[in-house]
Amino acid sequence: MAVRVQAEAFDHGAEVAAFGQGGRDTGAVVTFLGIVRDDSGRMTAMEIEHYPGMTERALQAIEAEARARWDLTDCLILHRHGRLAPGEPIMMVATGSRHRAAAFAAAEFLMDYLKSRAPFWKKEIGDDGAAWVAARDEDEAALSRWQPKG
Amino acid sequence: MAVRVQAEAFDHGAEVAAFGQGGRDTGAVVTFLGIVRDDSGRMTAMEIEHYPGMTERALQAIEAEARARWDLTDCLILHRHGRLAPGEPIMMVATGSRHRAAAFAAAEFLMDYLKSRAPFWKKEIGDDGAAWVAARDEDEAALSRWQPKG
Amino acid sequence: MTIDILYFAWVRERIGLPRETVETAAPTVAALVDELRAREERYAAAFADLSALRVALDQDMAGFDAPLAGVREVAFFPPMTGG
Amino acid sequence: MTIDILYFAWVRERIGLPRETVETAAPTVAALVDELRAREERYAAAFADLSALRVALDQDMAGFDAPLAGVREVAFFPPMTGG
Repeated sequence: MAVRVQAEAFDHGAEVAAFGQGGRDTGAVVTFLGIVRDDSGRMTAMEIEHYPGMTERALQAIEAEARARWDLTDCLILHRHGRLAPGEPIMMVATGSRHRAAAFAAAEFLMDYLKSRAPFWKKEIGDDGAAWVAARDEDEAALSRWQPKG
Repeated sequence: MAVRVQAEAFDHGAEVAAFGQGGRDTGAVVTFLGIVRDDSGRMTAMEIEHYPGMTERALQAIEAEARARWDLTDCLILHRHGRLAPGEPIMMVATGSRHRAAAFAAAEFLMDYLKSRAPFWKKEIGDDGAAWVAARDEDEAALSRWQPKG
Repeated sequence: MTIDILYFAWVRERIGLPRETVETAAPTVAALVDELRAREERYAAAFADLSALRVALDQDMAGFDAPLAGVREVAFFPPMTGG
Repeated sequence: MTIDILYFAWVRERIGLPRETVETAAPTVAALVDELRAREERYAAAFADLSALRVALDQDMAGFDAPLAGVREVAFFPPMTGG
């Protein structure tokens, strides 16, 4: 179990290799890897700002909620901040469980909450200026599927 | 895009590192890694039998269907056969897309179809004998969510 | 007609061989299964419960009522358990 | 009471500083926002549309009607865009 917020690059493969080790009960590992996408073809960098202290707090709360909802054998949330180039990994989550359904559901839950509830903000730096990335309505809407019906 | 069926071990990290390279439009990579689980604590090996020829055909059909349904920038299905030890990776899928929703949905679709529609059979070899793994009703049921309502 | 029949997993173990070539005039998979059952006890045992079996014709999934005309390869096996 | 106020992303850029310490008697976040707006044009601009802003009290998300009693740190920022 770990939550990490860092400026340094990470190695997705090495993280997964170290993941869920030590138990014989992990049958399914789901990972999500977020990569800096260059939609315009003119982006030179992505700047990621965050709220030190609250970020770790929010990610730990999201992780605890996922662990309460699903039977996970391991869980990782790793998010970078600072200046990244197009093509660079921004963040990853990994979830381990006995079966795939729990691992998939928990990974999607972590991503949905992280997107809209963890204090990160992205700014695209281009040849022709910089612009803050706007929140997407569908990211907020994605949260509703995890809330109790009623 | 690739479908691979092999006896040899694979390196999940290296596969992901090589995945989706060359484009700047992949923002999300979802991977599933299946690992030999030892529920009883007495398993010495997992033997995986398959139907050479049909296996590749079935996996290619499943991959083509996923690519028709979602806008994927890359897609990988890799499955081993032969004798594996507990803790060893059995198989993986990886999906790349611009946004996470398509990458998650396609990866789950690939897994659901692969589980029930690709000709692999698992046998657990233990100290006290061997037993074929029974198909799970929930694996068959999982397919219904991908079929048109009506 | 000449057809290759393949057996996998416990079907293979129960019948005791992975593949064989048969001469048959069976019009459907079900009719072929009836011929096989009549051969020997191990075939009757393997095909005792068709609901526990799946069939592929020339490497595509099919039903037991499917016609065999033009088919070169028939495979019998239990529900798949990959992944 | 003394409160640390933190600004992030375009709120920080618009106001021109990442954090400041204020003396206030505002009973709620909304009352504090009114005080800030009254200070200078750059504050009025940053807080022009509260629906575009989020607030955290001592690092927990809160609403603009939340009371400030006992709060040490207030943060204003746009909707999050991590992941």
